[in-house]
Amino acid sequence: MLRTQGLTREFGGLTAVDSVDFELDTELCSLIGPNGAGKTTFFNLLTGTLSPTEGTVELRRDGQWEDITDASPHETASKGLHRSYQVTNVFPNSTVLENVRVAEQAHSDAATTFWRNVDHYDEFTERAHELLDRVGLAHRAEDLASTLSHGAKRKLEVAIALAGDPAVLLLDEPNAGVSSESVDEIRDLIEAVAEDYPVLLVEHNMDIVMGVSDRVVVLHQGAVIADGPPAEVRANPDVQSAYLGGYEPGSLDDGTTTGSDTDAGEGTA
Amino acid sequence: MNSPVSAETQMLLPTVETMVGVLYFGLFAISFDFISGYTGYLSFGHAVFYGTGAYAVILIANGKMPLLGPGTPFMLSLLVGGLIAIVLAILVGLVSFRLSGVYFAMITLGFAQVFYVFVRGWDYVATNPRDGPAVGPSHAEGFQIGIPGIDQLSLSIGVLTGDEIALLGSTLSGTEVSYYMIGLVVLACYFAMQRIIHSPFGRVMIAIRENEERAIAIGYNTYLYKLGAFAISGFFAAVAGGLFAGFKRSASPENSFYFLVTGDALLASIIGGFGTLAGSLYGHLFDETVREFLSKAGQGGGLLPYLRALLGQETLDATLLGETTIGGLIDLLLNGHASLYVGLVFVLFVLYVPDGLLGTLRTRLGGTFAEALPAKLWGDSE
Amino acid sequence: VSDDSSMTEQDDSDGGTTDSGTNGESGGSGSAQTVTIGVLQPRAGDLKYYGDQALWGFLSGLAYKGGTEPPTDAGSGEITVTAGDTEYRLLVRDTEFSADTAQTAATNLVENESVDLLAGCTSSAAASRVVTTVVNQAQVPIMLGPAASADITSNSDTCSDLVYRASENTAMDARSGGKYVARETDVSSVYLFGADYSFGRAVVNNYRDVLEAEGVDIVGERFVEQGYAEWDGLLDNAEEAGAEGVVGGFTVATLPAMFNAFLSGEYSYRVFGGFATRITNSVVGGTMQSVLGEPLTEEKIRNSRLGPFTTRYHWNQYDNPINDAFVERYTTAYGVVPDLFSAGTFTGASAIHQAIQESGSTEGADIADALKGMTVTDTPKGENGYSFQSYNNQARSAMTVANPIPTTDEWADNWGAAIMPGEPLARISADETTIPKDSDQMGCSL
Amino acid sequence: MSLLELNGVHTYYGDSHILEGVDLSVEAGEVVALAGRNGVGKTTTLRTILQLTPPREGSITFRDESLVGLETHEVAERGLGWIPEDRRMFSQLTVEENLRAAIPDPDDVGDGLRLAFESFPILEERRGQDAGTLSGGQQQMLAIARGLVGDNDLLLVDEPSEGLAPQIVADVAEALSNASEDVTMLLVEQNLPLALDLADRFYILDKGRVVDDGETAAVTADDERFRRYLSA
Amino acid sequence: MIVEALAEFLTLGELGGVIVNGLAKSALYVMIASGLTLIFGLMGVLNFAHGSLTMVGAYLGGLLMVVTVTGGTAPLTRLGLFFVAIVVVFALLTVLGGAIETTIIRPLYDRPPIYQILLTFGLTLVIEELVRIVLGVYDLQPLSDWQAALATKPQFLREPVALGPVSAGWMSLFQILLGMITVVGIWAFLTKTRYGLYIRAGSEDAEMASALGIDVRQVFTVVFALGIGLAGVAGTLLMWDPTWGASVPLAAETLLPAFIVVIVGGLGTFRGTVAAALVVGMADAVTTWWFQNAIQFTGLPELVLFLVLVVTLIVRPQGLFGVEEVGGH
Ligand SMILES: Nc1ncnc2c1ncn2[C@@H]1O[C@H](COP(=O)(O)OP(=O)(O)OP(=O)(O)O)[C@@H](O)[C@H]1O
Ligand SMILES: Nc1ncnc2c1ncn2[C@@H]1O[C@H](COP(=O)(O)OP(=O)(O)OP(=O)(O)O)[C@@H](O)[C@H]1O
Ligand SMILES: CC(C)C[C@H](N)C(=O)O
Ligand SMILES: [Mg+2]
Ligand SMILES: [Mg+2]
Repeated sequence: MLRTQGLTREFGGLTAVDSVDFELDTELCSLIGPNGAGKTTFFNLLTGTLSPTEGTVELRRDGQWEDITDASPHETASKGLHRSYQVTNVFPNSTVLENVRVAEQAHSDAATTFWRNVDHYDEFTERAHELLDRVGLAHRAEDLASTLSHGAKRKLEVAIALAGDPAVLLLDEPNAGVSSESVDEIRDLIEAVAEDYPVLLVEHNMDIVMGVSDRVVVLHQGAVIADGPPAEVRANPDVQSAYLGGYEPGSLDDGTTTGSDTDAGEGTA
Repeated sequence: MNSPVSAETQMLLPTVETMVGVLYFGLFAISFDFISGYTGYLSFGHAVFYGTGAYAVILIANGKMPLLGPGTPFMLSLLVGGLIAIVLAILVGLVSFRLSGVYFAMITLGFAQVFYVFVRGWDYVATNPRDGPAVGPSHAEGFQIGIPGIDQLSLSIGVLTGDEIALLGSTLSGTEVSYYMIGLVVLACYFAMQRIIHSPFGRVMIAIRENEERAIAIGYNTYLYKLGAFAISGFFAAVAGGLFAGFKRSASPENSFYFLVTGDALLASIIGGFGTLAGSLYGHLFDETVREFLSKAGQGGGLLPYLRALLGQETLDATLLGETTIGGLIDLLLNGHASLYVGLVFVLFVLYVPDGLLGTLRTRLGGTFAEALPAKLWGDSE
Repeated sequence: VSDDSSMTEQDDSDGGTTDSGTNGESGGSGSAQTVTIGVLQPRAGDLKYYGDQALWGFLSGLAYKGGTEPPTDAGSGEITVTAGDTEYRLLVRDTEFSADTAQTAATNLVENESVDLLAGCTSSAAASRVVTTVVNQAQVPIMLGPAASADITSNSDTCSDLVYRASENTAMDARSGGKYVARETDVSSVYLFGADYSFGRAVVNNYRDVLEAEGVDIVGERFVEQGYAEWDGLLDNAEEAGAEGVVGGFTVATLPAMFNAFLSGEYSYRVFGGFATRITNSVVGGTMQSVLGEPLTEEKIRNSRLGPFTTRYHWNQYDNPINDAFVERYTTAYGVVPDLFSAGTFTGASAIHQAIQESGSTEGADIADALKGMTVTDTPKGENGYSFQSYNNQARSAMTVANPIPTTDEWADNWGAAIMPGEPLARISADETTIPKDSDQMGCSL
Repeated sequence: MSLLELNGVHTYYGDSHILEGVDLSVEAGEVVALAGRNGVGKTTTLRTILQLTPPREGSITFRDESLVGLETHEVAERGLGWIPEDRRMFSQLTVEENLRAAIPDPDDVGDGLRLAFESFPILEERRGQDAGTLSGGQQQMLAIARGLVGDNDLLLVDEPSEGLAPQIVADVAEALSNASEDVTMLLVEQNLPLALDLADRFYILDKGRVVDDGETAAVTADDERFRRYLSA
Repeated sequence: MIVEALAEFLTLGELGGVIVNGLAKSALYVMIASGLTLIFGLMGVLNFAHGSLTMVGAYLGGLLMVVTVTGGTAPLTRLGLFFVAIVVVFALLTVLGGAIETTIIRPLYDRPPIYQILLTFGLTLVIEELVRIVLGVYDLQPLSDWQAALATKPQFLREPVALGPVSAGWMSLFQILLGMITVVGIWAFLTKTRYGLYIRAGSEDAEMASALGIDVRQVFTVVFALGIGLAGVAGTLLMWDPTWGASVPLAAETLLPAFIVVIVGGLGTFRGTVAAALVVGMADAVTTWWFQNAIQFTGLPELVLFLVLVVTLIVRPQGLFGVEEVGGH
C-alpha cells in the first residue's frame, strides 16, 4: 500500500530518519522505538509535512505505485493517507461533530461549493455521527472540542483520521494520555479499523503493540533495526537493549535500572 | 422644528446621509470580516480593494477606463471594479498566503500602501492625483442602481443627483432614494456572503481559522481556499467602494486606499463582533453615530451645538478660571475633538464588551452552534 | 462701472441686530430680504488659524457694508449679519482643511439648508472638489477663497459662471513677485520647489511660466511631500544647479524646515516667493531668531537672502479709509491684524452685498449675474480695488513686493510674529497681475 | 499537620462544575498518587492547587497557610513545583535556559544544572538546542528536570510517563523515585504499576470527587478497587 | 541621465554621505522600533499607541529643553541637559507605561491579539486629541514642528563635519552614537540578565512561567513600561531632528516605519530589529538621494519603505531573523 526507499531526513547535523526502506501491506503494523527515534518525523515525511533530504515515498493506488515524495500534506491526505497526531490537533472552537464533518467533507467534491447550504449535505453529517459513535463520542457531538478532556480529544483525533475512507491510516500514539479503561476502548477501536484499513501505528504501550500488531518495526536513531512479527521482535536482543529493556514493576526498590546508557548514543551523529 | 424634543432627537440620530455611509462602508466592513473574521487572516490592506472599486467607478464615468465609455451603466461599473479587485486579490494573495498571522497582516498592508503611494502620484487618475478624482462634467447625471437599460427599474443615487420619488403621498429625497437603493445592493451582497459562509466552502474557511495545519492534514488545499475567499471578499470590498464613489461622486487616496480606512473596517467588525458578518454593519453604525454625535459642530445636531443652545449665551460667557469662559471650555473640549471620545469609547468597548455588539447579543441569547462559533478569533492562544 | 457707494452709510442706525428690517429704503419694496450663505472654512484642528483669518475677513466685509462691528462669536454654526436691508444668514461649516469634509458640508448646505450661495474654502483641493461635485451639480454659485490655486479659475473643468474668486491666486503671486525678481534683481536662474498637491503645483507652474517669459532660466524643479524636511540635499542641488534664486510653493507645514535648512547652510542664492500668513511669519521669525540670533535686525535679515516676497495684502501696505477702518475694527474685534487672506475674503463679502444691491435679488443666479464683470467698490486695497474679469470670474487687484523686517513695536501685540512685511518695494497694478485672456495658460473663456 | 490539605474544593470551567468537593491531604515526605479515568478532574485538581484555575469554594492549605487567592507565582514561591501533562516547554529557549528559568536563586544554577544533567544526560548533550525541537520524550524529560531543579518541597506531577518509551519510563521512574527522597509528591499517573510503585498512598478520583483512597502497599494494579473506577 | 546620476552616486563623497546618513536614519529607526519590538515580540501585544507615545516623548523632551535652555546656554551644557531630558522622559514614560499596562492592557492578555490592536488604537486617538487640546491652550501649532524645541539644539550639531572626502552632519554622528548605546543596552538586558530570561520565558508560556515562581504580571508590566519608556526616548531624540521634530503627526509618521522594522526583522528577535533598522535606514537614505538627484517621484522614499517590507516577506516569510514554525510533535 505504502512504501519508502532510502527515506532520509536530516535536521542540521542530526539524521532523524536514516535511509529507511519500508513497505506497508494490508496489515496492522506498529512502529516503535525510543523517544526521538524518528517516528513522528517518519510520519511527517510520509504525509508530506516534511520533505525528505533523500529517498522516495510511494503509495499504491488502483494497483499502481505512485510517487508521492513531493506531494504536499493536503495532496497525500486526499490520496487517502490519513493521520492522527501525537499531540492533540483538532478544531478547538468547532463542535465535535463539525470536527469530523468537515473532515468527511474534505473527501468529496462538495467542498468547493460555495452557493449551497451545508445542511444540504446530510450524508456528511450522518457519516460523522457514525464515526463519533464508533469512537464513543456520540454524546459529546454538540460540545466544543476545546471542552473535551485529554482522553476524549484523542478519540476525536482518531475519528477525524477515519473520516473520508482512508487508504492508509497513520496513528501517532493514539493512546497517549488515555486512561486504562479508555485504552481498552481505543485498542478495540484500532483492531476494528485495522479490519478495514491498513494501519501504521506508533505506540509506546507494549501490551497494545504486542497484542494487536501483525508486524512490528523498530526504529532506532532513525534507522530500522528490526522488522517482523511481534514475538520475534520482542525476542530480538537489539530491540531489547535499545528499547524494551526498561521499566519493570518493582525494579525501583532494588535500583537495578539505569536508563542513562540506553539513551546516550542517540542522535549525536 | 424648534421644540426641545426635536433638538434632542436631532442631537442623537444620525442623518440619512450618514446612514448611506453606514451602508456602503458597512458593506466594506462586512467584506473585511468575511476574510479576516472567518479565516483568521487579517487583511490589513483591504482598503486597496475598496479604493479600486471607487476609482474604477469614477474613472469609467470620466471616460478614462479603456474600452468603457462614460455612459457605462453604474451596475456594470460596479461589476468591473469588482472583477479588477478579484484579479488584484489573486495577485496579492498568491504571495501573501504563504504567510500567516501578523506577517500576513503586514504584507497585505505593505501591498496596499504601495498602491496607495502609487495612486497618489499617478497623474492619469486626476489632475492632482493627491487630491483624488471627482466625477467630472462628462457624467453630470446621477449613477443609476437597478436593472441596466430598464429605466423603470433604475433609480439615481447621490445627494444632489439622486432621483426624487413620490411614494404613498410623501416624497423621498435623493438622499433617501440613495439610502434604499444602496441598501438593496448592500443587502444582496450581505446575503451572498452569508450564503457562502454557510456553504461547505465557508466551513472550510472556519476550519482554516480554527486549525489550518489540521485542515491541510485532512486534505484541504487551504492555499486555494484562502485565495478564493480573499478574491470573494475583494470583490465585495470593491462593490462597496464603487457604491461609495457612486454616491459621493469623488474619492481621494486618503479615504479609499489608505490603511486607516482598513482600520475603520477593523473597528467596525470588532465593535460589531468579529466573525459575525452582519455585526460589522452595526459596528460601523455605532462608530458613526458616536462620531457624529460628538463632532457635529454646526450642522444642527450633535452634542456641541446642543450644549450651546441648552446653556444659553449667558452661561457660556460666564467665566470659570481667569479668562476661560464655560463656552470656551466646552469649545476647547468638544470642538473638533470627537476622536478623543471615540477613542475612549473604543477602550471601554474592548474592556467591557469584548465580543462586540452582535457577538454579545448572540451569547446572551444563547446562540446556536453557528452563532457561538465566531465569538473567538484565531482560537485560544494555546 | 459701479455707481454708488452710499449704501454703506445708510443703515448705521440699524445696528445690524434688527431682523425685521422694515425700514430698508433702497429696495423700494420696503421688505427686508434674507440671503443664506454657506461658509466653508477650517474651524477646528490644525489649520483653524487659516479659517479664522478667512472667516474674519468675510465677516468684516459684510460688517463694513452694514456699518457695524464685525461679530466676534465666529465659531461655527449660524451667524447673522445685517447690512442695509439685507440680512445675511451665514451657516459656517468646518472643512477640517479636507476636500472630503468640505464636499460633505457643502452638499449638506445645498441640499438641506437651501443656501443661496456658498463662500469659502481655504484648501485648494477642497475648493476644486466643492466646485466639481457641488457647485456644478446643484447650480449654486460660490465665492471662492482664500484657496489660491490659480488653476481653479483658469481651467475649463472648474471655471464657470458660478465660480467667483475675489481672493488673490498663485498666478498673481508669480506675476508680481516673479516678475519683480526677474526685472529688478540680478537673479537670472531659478530653481522651483513646490508641495506635491494642487497649491504647490499651481505655484510652481505659474512661476515657471512667468519667469520663463521674462527670460529667467529655470534650472530645476522639484515637488516634495507636504511637510518634507530633508532640505539639505535639495538645497545643495539647487546650489549645484547654479540657481541664483529659489522659489518655494509651500504652506506652513513645510516652510519652517525649508527656511531652517536654508538659514543654517551657506547658500549663495536667495529664496523668494509668497509672503504668507501670520502663522508662517511667526514660525519663520522664530527660525530666524534661533539661527541668526536675537535680536533680529533688518540687516541680519537682508543678509540672510530671504526675500523679497510677493504679498497679496498686508494691513500695513494700504493707506486708504476703507483699509484703515478695516484694520481698526478687525483688530478690535479679533485682537490681531488682518493678514494676506483677509482682504480677499473681505472683498468677496463686499462684492456679494454689492451684487445684491445692484440686482435687487437674493437669488443665487441673480447674484452671480451681478458679480459678472463687477468692479468692487469697497475693498481694503482702496475704492474699486478689485474687479472680476469676465472671462474667468477671477478678480484682479494690485499686488506688492516687500522684504521681511523685524516686527515694529507698534504691531508687536497684534501681529505676534518676530518678522513682518516691510514697506512695499514695488506695487504691481491690477491689470498686470492676472493671467491675461489671450494667454495660453488661460484655459477658461466664459 | 499535613503538608498539603484540600477540603471541599469546588472548581469550575465557566459554567461546568468539574471538581465537586475534593478532599485530600499529602504528608511531608510521602508520594501520593491520584488516579482516575480520563476527564475526572485530575489535572484540574493540580491546576486548582496552583491557583491556575482557582477554586470557587473550599480550602487549600500548604503548611497551614491558605493558598486560595494567591497568585500562581506566589504559590510556587512557597515551594510547589509543577510538571504539567503537556510538557509546556519554553520552546524558543534553549534546554539550559529552560532549566535556568526554573531555578529561582542564581547561586543554585550550577547545582541545579548538574542535578538535571545527571538525571537525564541527553539534556546535557542538547543543552544549547531550542527546546521546541526536542522529540516528545526528550521534552518530557526536560519538563521533569525543570520540576526537579526548582528546589521545591512539593511536586505536582501530571502523567510523567505519557508518551515515553518503556526504558525512558524507567529513567523517569528512577529520577522521580530518587527525587522523592527529598521532595513530597502528588502524582497523577495512568501507568498504574508505576504509580503504585512510586507512591505510598493513593486517591481515586471520580466525577470530581475522591471516591477511594488507601495505602499502595496493600493493593495491586488489578485490584477490584481500581477496576471499578478505572475500567468501563 | 540615470547613468550620470549613477556615476555621481558612486563617488566616494556622495556614497559616503549616503552611508553616514543611512546609519543615522538606522539609528533613529532602531530607537523608534526597539520599544515596539520589546512589547510586540515578547508580549505579543501590537501597540498601536507606540507612535503617539513617541510623540508625547518628543513634546516632553522639548518642554524640558525649552524650559531649561536659554539663548546663552553653552553647547556642552545643552548636550548635558539633553541627556538629563532623556533620562527624565524615560522615567516619566516608564511610569506612564506601567500605569497603562496595569489598568487597561492587563485584562486583555487572554484575548486574541486583535483586541490589543483595537485598544491601543483607541488609546492613540485619546492621546493625540489630548495633546492637541493642550497645544491648543498654549497656542502651539500642532501640525508643524515645534520650532522652539528645535532651537535648543546646540549650534555645532547643525554644522557639517568632514570625514575625509565625506561631509556629514554632527547631528548624524550624534544619532549614530545614541542608537548604538540603545542597542547595546537592550541586548545586554535581554540576554545577560535573569530578568531578560524571565521576560522571554514569560512571553512564551505565562502560565508555566508563573508556576515556576516567576511573577509574570510584573514581568509584563516591566516590559511594557520599558517599551513605552524607550518610545519616549526616541521621541526626545526626534525632537532635535528637523526631519521629524515635535508635532502631532509624528505619531503616525513613526508608527508605520516602526512596524515595518519590527516585521522585517522578524517577530520577537531584537537582533532582527537591529538588522532591519539598518536595512530600512540604508534603503531610505539611498532612495532619498535618488529622489533628490534623479527620480522625480514624490512618494519614492515612502514607496521604498513598503517595498522593503513586501520584498523581505516574499523572500523570507518569517522576516530576516524570525524563527520558522517548529513542526513535528
Ligand atoms: N524541526 C526539528 N529541528 C531539529 N530537530 C528535530 C526537529 N524535529 C525533530 N527533531 C529531532 O529529530 C529526532 C526525532 O524526533 P521525532 O519527533 O521524530 O521522534 P519520535 O520518534 O516521534 O519520538 P517520541 O516518541 O518521543 O515522540 C529528535 O532527536 C528530535 O530532537
Ligand atoms: N478549558 C476548559 N474548559 C471547559 N472544560 C474543560 C476545560 N479543560 C478541561 N475541561 C473539562 O474538565 C474535565 C476535567 O478535565 P481534566 O483535564 O482535569 O481531566 P483529567 O482527569 O486530567 O483527564 P485526563 O486523564 O484525560 O488528562 C473534563 O471533562 C474536561 O472536558
Ligand atoms: C498658505 C496658503 C497660501 C495655502 C493655500 N491657500 C492653499 O491652497 O493651500
Ligand atoms: Mg513522536
Ligand atoms: Mg489530565
